Amino acid sequence: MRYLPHTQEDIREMLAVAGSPSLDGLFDTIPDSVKTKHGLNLPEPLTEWELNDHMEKLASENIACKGYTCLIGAGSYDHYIPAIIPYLVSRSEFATAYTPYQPEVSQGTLQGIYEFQTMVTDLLGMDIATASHYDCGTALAECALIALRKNRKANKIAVSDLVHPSHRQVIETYLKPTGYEMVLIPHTARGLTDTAALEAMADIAGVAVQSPNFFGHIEDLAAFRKIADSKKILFITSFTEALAWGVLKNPGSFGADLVAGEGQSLGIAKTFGGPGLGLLAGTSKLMRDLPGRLVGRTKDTNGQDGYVLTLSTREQHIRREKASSNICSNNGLNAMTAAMYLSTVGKIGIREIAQLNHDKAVYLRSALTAAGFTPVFDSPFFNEFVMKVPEGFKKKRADLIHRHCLFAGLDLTPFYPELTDHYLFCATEKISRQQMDQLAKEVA
Amino acid sequence: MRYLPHTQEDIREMLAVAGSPSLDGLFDTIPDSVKTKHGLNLPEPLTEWELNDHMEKLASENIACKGYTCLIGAGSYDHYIPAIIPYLVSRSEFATAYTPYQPEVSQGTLQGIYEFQTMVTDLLGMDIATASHYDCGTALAECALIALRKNRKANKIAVSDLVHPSHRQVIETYLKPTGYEMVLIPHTARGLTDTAALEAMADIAGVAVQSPNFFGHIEDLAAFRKIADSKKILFITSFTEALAWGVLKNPGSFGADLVAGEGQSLGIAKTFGGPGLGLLAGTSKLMRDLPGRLVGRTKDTNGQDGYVLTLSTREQHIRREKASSNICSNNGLNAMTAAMYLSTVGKIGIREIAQLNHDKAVYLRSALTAAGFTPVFDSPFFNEFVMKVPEGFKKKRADLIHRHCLFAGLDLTPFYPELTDHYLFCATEKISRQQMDQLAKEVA
Amino acid sequence: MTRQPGTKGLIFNEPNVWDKSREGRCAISLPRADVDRAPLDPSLTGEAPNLPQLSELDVVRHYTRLSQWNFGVDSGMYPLGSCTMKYNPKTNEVQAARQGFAGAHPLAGDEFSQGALRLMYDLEKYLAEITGFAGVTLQPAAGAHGELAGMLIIHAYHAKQGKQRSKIIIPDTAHGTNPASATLCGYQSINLKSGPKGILEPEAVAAVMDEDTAGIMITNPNTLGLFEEHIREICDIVHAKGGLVYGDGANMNAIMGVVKPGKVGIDVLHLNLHKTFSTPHGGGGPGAGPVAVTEELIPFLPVPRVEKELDSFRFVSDCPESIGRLHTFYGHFGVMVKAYAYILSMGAQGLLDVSRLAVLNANYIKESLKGTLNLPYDRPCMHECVFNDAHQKKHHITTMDMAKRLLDYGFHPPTVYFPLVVEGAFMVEPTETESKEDIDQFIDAVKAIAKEAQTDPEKLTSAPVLPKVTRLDEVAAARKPCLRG
Amino acid sequence: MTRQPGTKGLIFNEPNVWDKSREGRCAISLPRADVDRAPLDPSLTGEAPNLPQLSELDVVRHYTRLSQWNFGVDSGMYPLGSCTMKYNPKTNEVQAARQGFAGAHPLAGDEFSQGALRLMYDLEKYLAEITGFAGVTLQPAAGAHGELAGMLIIHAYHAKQGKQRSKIIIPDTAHGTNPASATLCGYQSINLKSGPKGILEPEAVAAVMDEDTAGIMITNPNTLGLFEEHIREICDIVHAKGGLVYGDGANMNAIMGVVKPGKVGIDVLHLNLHKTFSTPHGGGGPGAGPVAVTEELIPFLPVPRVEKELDSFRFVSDCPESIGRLHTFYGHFGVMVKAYAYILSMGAQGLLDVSRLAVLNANYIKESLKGTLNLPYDRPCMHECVFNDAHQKKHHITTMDMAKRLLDYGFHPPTVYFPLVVEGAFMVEPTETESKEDIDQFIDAVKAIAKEAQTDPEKLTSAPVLPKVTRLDEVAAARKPCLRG
Ligand SMILES: Cc1ncc(COP(=O)(O)O)c(C=O)c1O
Ligand SMILES: Cc1ncc(COP(=O)(O)O)c(C=O)c1O
Repeated sequence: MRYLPHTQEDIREMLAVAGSPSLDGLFDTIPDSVKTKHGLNLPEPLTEWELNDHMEKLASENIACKGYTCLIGAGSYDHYIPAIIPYLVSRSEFATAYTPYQPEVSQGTLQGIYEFQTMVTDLLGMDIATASHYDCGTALAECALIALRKNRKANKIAVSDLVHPSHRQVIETYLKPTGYEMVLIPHTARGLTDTAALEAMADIAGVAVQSPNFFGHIEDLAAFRKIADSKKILFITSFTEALAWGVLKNPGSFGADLVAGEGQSLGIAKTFGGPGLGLLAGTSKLMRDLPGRLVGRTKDTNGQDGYVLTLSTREQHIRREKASSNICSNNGLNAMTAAMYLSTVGKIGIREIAQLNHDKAVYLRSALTAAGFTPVFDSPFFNEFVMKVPEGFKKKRADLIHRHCLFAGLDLTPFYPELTDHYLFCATEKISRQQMDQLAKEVA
Repeated sequence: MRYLPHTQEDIREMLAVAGSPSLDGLFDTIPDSVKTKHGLNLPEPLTEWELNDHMEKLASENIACKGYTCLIGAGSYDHYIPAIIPYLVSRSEFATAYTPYQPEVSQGTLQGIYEFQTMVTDLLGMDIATASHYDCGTALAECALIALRKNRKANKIAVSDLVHPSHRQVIETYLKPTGYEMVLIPHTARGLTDTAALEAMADIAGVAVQSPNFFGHIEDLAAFRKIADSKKILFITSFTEALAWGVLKNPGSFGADLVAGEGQSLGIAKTFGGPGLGLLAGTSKLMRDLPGRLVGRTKDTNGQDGYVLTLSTREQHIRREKASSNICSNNGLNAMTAAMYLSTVGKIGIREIAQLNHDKAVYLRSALTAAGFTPVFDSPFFNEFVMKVPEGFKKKRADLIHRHCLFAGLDLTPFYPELTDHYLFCATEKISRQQMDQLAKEVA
Repeated sequence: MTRQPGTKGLIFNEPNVWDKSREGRCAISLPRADVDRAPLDPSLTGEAPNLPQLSELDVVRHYTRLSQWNFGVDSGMYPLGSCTMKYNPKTNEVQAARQGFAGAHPLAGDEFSQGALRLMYDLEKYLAEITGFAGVTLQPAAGAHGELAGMLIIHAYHAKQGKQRSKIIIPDTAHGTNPASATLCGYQSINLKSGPKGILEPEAVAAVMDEDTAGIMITNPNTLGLFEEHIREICDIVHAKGGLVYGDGANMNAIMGVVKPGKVGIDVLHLNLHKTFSTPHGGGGPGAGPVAVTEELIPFLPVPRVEKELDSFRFVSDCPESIGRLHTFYGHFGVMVKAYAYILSMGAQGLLDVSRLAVLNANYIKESLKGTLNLPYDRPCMHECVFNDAHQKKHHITTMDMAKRLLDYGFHPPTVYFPLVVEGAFMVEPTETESKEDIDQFIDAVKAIAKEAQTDPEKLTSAPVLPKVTRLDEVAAARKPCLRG
Repeated sequence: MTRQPGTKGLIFNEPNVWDKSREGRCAISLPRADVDRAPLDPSLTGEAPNLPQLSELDVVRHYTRLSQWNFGVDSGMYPLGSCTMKYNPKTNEVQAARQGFAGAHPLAGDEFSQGALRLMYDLEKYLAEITGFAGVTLQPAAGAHGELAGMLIIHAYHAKQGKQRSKIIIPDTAHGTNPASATLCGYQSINLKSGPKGILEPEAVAAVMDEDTAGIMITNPNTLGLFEEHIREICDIVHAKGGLVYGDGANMNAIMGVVKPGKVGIDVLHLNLHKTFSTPHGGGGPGAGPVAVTEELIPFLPVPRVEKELDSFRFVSDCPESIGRLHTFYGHFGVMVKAYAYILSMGAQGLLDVSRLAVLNANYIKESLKGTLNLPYDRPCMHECVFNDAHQKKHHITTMDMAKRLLDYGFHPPTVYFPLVVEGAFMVEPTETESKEDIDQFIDAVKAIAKEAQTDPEKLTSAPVLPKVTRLDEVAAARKPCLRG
């Protein structure tokens, strides 16, 4: 096999040195009772060429291969990715390196991630960003745990029911064994998290609100900060569409204590939902409570600038059972990708692309309204919005998929059973006016 | 535009230093009468995203995008290319470098090409291989010129009429202004170059024979060497299918003086015919007559091994009008690609793949014979062969293209008018038995 | 001694990306605006984030230069113990990049995602076969995430038994993520010393295992590279007391086709696709940490599960006993594609050969170097072997000094100071994809360094000299953290 | 002075690829044999070529390490005069790699190659518009090949006039390929001195131009980076004597949208797509050298030609006056795709800006360095400027010393000792894609080196010290050529 360099002669010579009569002999320390009698039952190995055919066949069983039009967001967004990014990130010096335990030969990764941390803090207006987390859901769960751990008196965390449904499920999974509890904050008729309901809640350790929320609406984060202050609890915000911060006031400006976000929009392909990029940021006060790796700047013995993994006394490999989290590998290469994306769009590009997303969403919303859809909520949104669809839309939607490979929104019923016939639509910079007009015509 | 880094401020500052009031002012030395009055009339610039759509549309107007089955060779062959090769050759240190004029920072290119030269000499059994030429046709023309220049008495070059028709045309183009002449050697009923006809030819400076020839047949090169000796002329061989040398006796073993070949089969995509890879090899005796770059091994001031471009006194940038050729840029990156391919297949792989090509060709030939095709010639072949097709094949062939995207052979009439209803077929390692059986069924 | 790979070359200084920024530059091709501007209410909008403004070439040059400061598996031997830094096949990247996979939206619907679902379903099957378990989830995003999943399953299991337990046994050789993951489930870690042979002794386990102990976390082969020979007895002891056995499968590369953990008493096991199954580590991930379980524990696996009906596949979420959801969508699908491609490329015999040759390489190194470096546990090892700096102490040379000096020789150092049970551990895992010549070169390098430790210790204490930077001040970095520019 | 880019780093020694070979290894995935072996007659078969036997990782590591010894445009500024080393956009590579292009067989037939034909047809149109000519061929495989095509056309033109001519005028500033190409057509090169201003003087041309002279080869802007201001008069003089004017368009990057060579009297012009039109040079090619001609010369263009009928395209070969075929198929189509993508990305204004900024960068460098280095022709330049080492001579420092020292500063040196009219030429072409900061850094570097030349000449004569190897013995290489391992 081409990945295995050993020639018969190599094996003979090496066995002699290793002091084993045979390859099987190398496993003599393993009791026979423990060894498997009947090897592995797997498909015949494929050649590189058979593999290509097989994989292309599989890939072609996904609609995506047809280059479809995606008006679905809900945590995974369809944005342009510049050609330079896949090229640069696939350079093996980045892709085939391990976590930078040996900083002298990892400065590329380390400076890159340091720059990532910096650009993320700029994007979010926060003091500190970690070197990445798995995804927004797991990052948000970690934030909830921080809030709960820091608050000796309360054991509940209040979470908006307009936080991404999957993220709420992940929080539940993380909390289940801990005795902590998640309480849901309902939403108002305007599709915003109900501040009054939160006000009324007692002994909670923190509050988590997503903005733009799952309906795409921009929450009044200032109000939540106020309530959090009055309750002396941590204020956590999350988001699934990182590009929103190209135009919206960032979480830091509202005084968020912790921010969990999804960075997939920043140059990372949708890839059926993962790997994405968990963004996790906090205030300096919480520095030592943050989970996962942090890259810091320092000097070498010649006084030259350099970068290292730092504050590892928070981490499992030092603190073991007392660590702030169990995370070890994170989503480093996707963090590097996001850094490349942010450097590529820059201050001008991110603003323009963010605005374009909003422009298209506004256009699509009015086009659909004109086509007989009902705009359900009147709250400001970024690039997603909810519409009540007219009779027979379900069928038209199926047609659109088969005829134009166009996915017209996401049915909200599975997520909010009360919202039958409500769909969540998303428009990004990739959708053309003509596509939107055509859609409106077809569904009218 | 994202490729142009200049900010307005940069331009202002730089103009001040340059001493020009404006960008237009930079062109004041150009007489107005020479300047164009009405700029350029070109399409509106496309964004990266519009370009992607536009290019995919163009690409999709080529049958190739459908992943077609190609039973055509004739100088461009359909072989497997390992995934590592496009990755490695696209590394910018290779791709974005110029010709290695500064050896200290070009050792990657230089050692790589030195290894290419070495592996090509191994493949062909020759003393010296150049750093590459444009393609086989131009390399062959250069070989013809060498033979003619070295022979004061004769001004004709004898060329087999089974040398690739395009290559013969290129030779003609190169000879036209020189007063030299190309005389064709006819072929026998067995589809081989007619040695007797060559024997009979007078005052020729050299003879060029392709093997495997355009019909795919393996020529008796020893016979031509003998005749060349008797006439004291240079013996040139050429080939279009480099993989043949994985199994066939190489040109050097027959005493060829010069070899011109096409290296496209060595890991290079067909790319509508170019860029391919011109291979050019010769005996040590002819070293100083060879056209183009050569890489040689030497030492640096610390006695360390290193590589440089050498023997440049043959070349245009030193010898100018007295140079052995006018070639400057060659097909370097494709030479690097071929080196990677040869290192990947290795001694075992090239033999096995070459044999597979032959096995499949033999299978296809008998399958077609069984289907009513007539094998016209009985000479040994490598992976191409000629068949006389039955009634109505033309139409069936067109059907196969439209229904299965299968190209069943190449009509020889345009190249050899006497060979109506004769097709040249090619089978490579990529054709499966099942595909060949199906073809045979459909055309029976 | 053959010529060592390390040498000096021209690379490039490169400032922080924002230092190259100039007002007005933009490296992205801005999409055409084909609809009217729809300004947001000013009360909602903020300043544009202060991102660097560059040209496309600036960006390309910046990251090209940064990459050249890095060491990857493609650059040289990377014998990082416990990390299985094997060759990452390029064809895997080609497969994962296919539009049908990379472009797939997670909520397109089962009907339109059959290729992805089929791949996940089959990959679960293959991993179940390789590990000898009944069920597998691919959802965990990394090894530690897989451990958490496993702990949650064990926790849910005990909850279902009606009585939760408070403790879990963790050997001193365990990876730090093990106790950290246990803590996340509220379990108190009971530290268990391994025996003189470097493996667990059943008596020791019996001594601490009780009805209030949820179970044990065992890494097998353990982080000393030794096979836990008493695994069966240990499992029996734990089971007898109603506990479950968690297996850390990060070291599965040693025993594919030889031992099926699911058949020897282990109840839950996680794998690292970014180790055993050749997916690139990416300088810190993303990886994937699938979890395999026994029949009895399948109901607890996270949702959604992939199920097959006739020849079509769907996600199923109504699993009342499930621990719930661990990832926003289905885990790191892009990583799964690569592992799937690897398994199909290797086949059964290929994976067996992988383990045999990984173990051969490790034992060859162990035997070749045990005269040079101290070998605390001198026994046949599996895929890695752990030395330490005992012999070098007298020259005031530490494992770290030797590691840094290896950089000058052109090798990535082994894992150092782990596992904790070996003081000054020097943990070498060559993996099966390193050739004998490269390994011999590595052995020569270590021997040369050991000699330098006696004759020329300065060379080690001042190492490395070849990389772009010399040793970095990690203390200062932690004392006054500078985490952003 | 800002910090210079050049620094030292860890890279790797790597032997020749065959030194890593071990009997029995094979790095390719061998296709399955699904038909019977059909052995060839032993009299026809030979030994398998003795190619290296490696694993896939061996191959990947070998070429990864080699690549790290190289300097490309992505690594740093590459101001190689006359070579237009501008940024090579990555999107161009994506376009050329599309299956529909990369997989296309040249003999699939026009009907099945419409996309490729349309692209070639439109690219010809765009290049004709940019150069101001009536017709274009894309077939020449490189600049020199384009020159040959042009010379053949001129030769065919005179043949058609009934009287062939024997000479061609070539200025002393011309690139070596010019006279070499002329020789291939049997023309004797008449060397023409450029005037004191570094450009051609009409009188000088008139003095040598006669009825036996086929024409003149002019590079405009010339290789001194100066625009041939008298181009019109010169063309008139040549035409008056029945000659034709060949234009070497390798320097077209200076004048796009400013001057259309076809409109000022030039009859034939070649372009270098791998210079002006951003296709990568690949360490020596492949490039492409399209040739543009006047209406009158179109019949002589090489075959096949691409023609349009209604909205479909076809190759046409029955052109009785054509010089014939120059390439086995249609030239370097893959390179054409990239140039086409570049032109569509830039548009008319973009290409004009390219030339303006390329000229701005060159003049900025010229003015900034003319105090430091001797500037033989102190006049406004186009896209490049040519200094020499006159000021450094007194310190026994040559242009080569300065060039090598630049490597230690992290810059690729300019073109040296060309053009020949300037002794010790130091020819700087920054191109438009270099930013002011990078150019300022380069200027600082040259100034620092000029200072070193006075204070510390050793630093220059022993340069470079940072790259993997120091200066190489080219004399020995040529005296005892070792051209294979
Ligand atoms: C033995 C062991 N267990 C668990 C882990 C954690 O895996 P991950 O880094 O993917 O979370 C590692 C990784 O180093 C390991 O070596
Ligand atoms: C002025 C000039 N003419 C012609 C050429 C030859 O071009 P090519 O190397 O593509 O053959 C060059 C290349 O350096 C050049 O600079």
